[in-house]
Amino acid sequence: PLYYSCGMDQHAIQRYSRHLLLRDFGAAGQARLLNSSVLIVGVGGLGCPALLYLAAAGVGRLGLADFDVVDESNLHRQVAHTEGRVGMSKVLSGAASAKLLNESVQCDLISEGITPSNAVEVVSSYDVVIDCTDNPRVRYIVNDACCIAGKPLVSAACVQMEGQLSVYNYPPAPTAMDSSPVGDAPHGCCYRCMFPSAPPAAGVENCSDAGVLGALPGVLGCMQAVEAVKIVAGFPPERTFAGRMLLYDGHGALLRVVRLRNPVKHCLSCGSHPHRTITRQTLLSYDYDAFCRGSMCSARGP
Amino acid sequence: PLYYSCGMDQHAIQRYSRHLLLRDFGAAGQARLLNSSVLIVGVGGLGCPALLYLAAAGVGRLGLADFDVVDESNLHRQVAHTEGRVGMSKVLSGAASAKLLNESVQCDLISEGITPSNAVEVVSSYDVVIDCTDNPRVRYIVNDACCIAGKPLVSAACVQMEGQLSVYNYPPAPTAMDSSPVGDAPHGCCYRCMFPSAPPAAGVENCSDAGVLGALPGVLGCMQAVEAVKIVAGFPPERTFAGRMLLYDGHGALLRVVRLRNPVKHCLSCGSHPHRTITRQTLLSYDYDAFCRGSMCSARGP
Amino acid sequence: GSLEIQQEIMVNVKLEFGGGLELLFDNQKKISAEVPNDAGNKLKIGTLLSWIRDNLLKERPELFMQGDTIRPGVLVLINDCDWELCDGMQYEVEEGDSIVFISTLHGG
Amino acid sequence: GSLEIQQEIMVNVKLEFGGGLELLFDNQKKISAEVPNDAGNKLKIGTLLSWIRDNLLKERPELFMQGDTIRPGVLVLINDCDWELCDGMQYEVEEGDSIVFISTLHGG
Ligand SMILES: [Zn+2]
Ligand SMILES: [Zn+2]
Repeated sequence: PLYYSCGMDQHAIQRYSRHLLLRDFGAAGQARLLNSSVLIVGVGGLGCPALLYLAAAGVGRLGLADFDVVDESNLHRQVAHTEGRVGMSKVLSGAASAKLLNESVQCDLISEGITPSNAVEVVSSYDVVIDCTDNPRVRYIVNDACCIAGKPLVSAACVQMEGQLSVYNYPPAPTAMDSSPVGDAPHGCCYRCMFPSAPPAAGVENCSDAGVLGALPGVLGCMQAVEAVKIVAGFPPERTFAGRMLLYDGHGALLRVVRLRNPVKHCLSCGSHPHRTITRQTLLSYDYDAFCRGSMCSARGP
Repeated sequence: PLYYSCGMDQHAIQRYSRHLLLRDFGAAGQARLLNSSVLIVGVGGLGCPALLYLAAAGVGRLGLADFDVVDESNLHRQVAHTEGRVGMSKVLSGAASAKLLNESVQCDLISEGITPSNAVEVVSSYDVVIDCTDNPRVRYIVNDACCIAGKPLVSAACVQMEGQLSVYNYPPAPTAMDSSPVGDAPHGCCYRCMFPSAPPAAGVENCSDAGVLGALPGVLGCMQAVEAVKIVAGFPPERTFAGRMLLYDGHGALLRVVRLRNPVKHCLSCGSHPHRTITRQTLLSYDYDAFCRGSMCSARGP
Repeated sequence: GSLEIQQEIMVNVKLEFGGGLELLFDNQKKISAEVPNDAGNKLKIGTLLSWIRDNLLKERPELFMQGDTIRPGVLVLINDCDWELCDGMQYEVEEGDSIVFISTLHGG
Repeated sequence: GSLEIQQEIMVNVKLEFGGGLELLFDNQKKISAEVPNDAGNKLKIGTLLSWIRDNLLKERPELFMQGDTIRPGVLVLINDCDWELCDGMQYEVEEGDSIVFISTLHGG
């Protein structure tokens, strides 16, 4: 059959058989997945399910970025960690769980998390980025690095019993290295197109303050894995959540998908020249603290 | 604070703090959860995420029913198992993962799976049942036992890149032991109300034949856990998927929630006297094989 | 004398197929259809089912209909409601209705 | 002589609040509102925002509006579309519109 030609051995063919059987995925999709790399920023409520499913599915290289250690209060939802690993770094614990599922997945551990200093370099070495952070400041940094490096960003968030998910920058805005005029080709809107100003501190709740129903980030994190797998397998933007957002209200068992705006020409991250001021050269000097002043963005995420 | 009175020690308060903080859940919801019991039928693509999140959330007693052993082809999606456990019984492997997350969760292992012989007895000893099977024949058995025992049923299924989820028999139809006339009180429709006849063999695809995108059952299984937690915490039917069904098309990133029918008066499982012929006394002699003849229901689920 | 003709009007409906049923329709998940109907009469959904079978279905009609009605295991949704809430086979199709046929799934 | 009066009509809208914004509205997630408007003029969504703040909002108006517009981090959806696709603050509200205000979440 076709898939012998994709270089999978008998073992891999057996292991991934349920993907190989899949219409619109098959051996070509699995081959792309095996050769792909995905960065997961935040190995918490969203990152845990995302990493388990991406490792199980056979993604070639998985980047795990988180500066935090496993806390007892994480265990009610962060199912890639265990009671025995309380106090261990989350990236180590996450990688250990990934390896138990699939020894062949390579894990890169970015134990300082994503910062302005490493964002562009780290993001550049992956095909797709998944934002699983609990911290608006890092959300802007990750978004800006994705726009600079030309990477699709699968973003989700949840608090209490609500969740939201979208795919940003897909297709990616032209990057500075491209010969095409910056920002003029059709591309997907970015996180900063949607939210050009940081929210006020009091308007933002996170899981440590407001709680979260444990299985809810499970739903969202798994859906982030679905979208990431589709993107590396070559599904076009219109078949993903690009340009749309899922709103999940777990309290009322309500789901709706809404249409988002077109990319904003004067966006600092993905807009046209001369509006795009956050570039490979300037990201490090962009004042994320000032941008987030008076908002909770400057808080350290749990 | 309030939750000290619910008998949680400092350890539990820390561990479940993100649930205790949650509006509309809090200490009372967590106390119910800690004292609740949930049966998971099928420890595969749907059952794995459901069991991980229910164990993490602190459900008191978790029943795991599956006759199967871990196969290599399961590992691309069944994330409660590991490479090292290929060949181990799925209920043992699932319980081992649950224990690593939360030592305090009691696991009952029903290693023969659910059959007409044990269905009513097993189902009767849980508060909520989650249908994670891959086999229409067992889906009918589980549904019928839930109607007999008066238990809500959180049902999901997925194949390829599509998933469906609903909550059946919530509120439960009056059981034969109740003094109220059978089937006359308002209750939620059951699986057999929706599907009074078994589908033809050729109309049914399962994951072994048609494949499944690995992270997709993750989304559905986590959402089953959300619904089960809400039910044991006392959320009313109108806040769950009772009477409604989620349709998730992962291929197109489409989600819709649709309204289902009212309970059917002449339903064999939940209808009024004398239509309700599948009872505690008769379930064992009900001919599920004849009912499913010519359909794939008789096939052994993977 | 005047020639009596049966006047036909067209009813526009948005059809969707899912849960694998789309495979019977050349893998089309959405079809906008103009369905002919006798002027003055309402279009019964039973008539629509037969019209779909005879005009849109590409293969294995037994996986779409059984006798005059839908086959077991297919959910019919009229404007996002189970057709049993709308009189089932007696429902009279309205211009612009969304009608979804979705095969129930059994995998896990 | 005739007394000239400014005639008022009412515009019905379905409002929804989510992502925590419902807490500013007495924990109501859905409110059906009749919004007064001058006959002959269209109801601008900017006017609606102020009317909501003055008539429905129970606390902390700075978490709903900033100056004359919505505060940063709140998504406004008109019939399930980002209001930026519908002229944003210039949008003219239609009878029966669904207007959703949802605060973006940041937790993970
Ligand atoms: Zn942008
Ligand atoms: Zn029934």
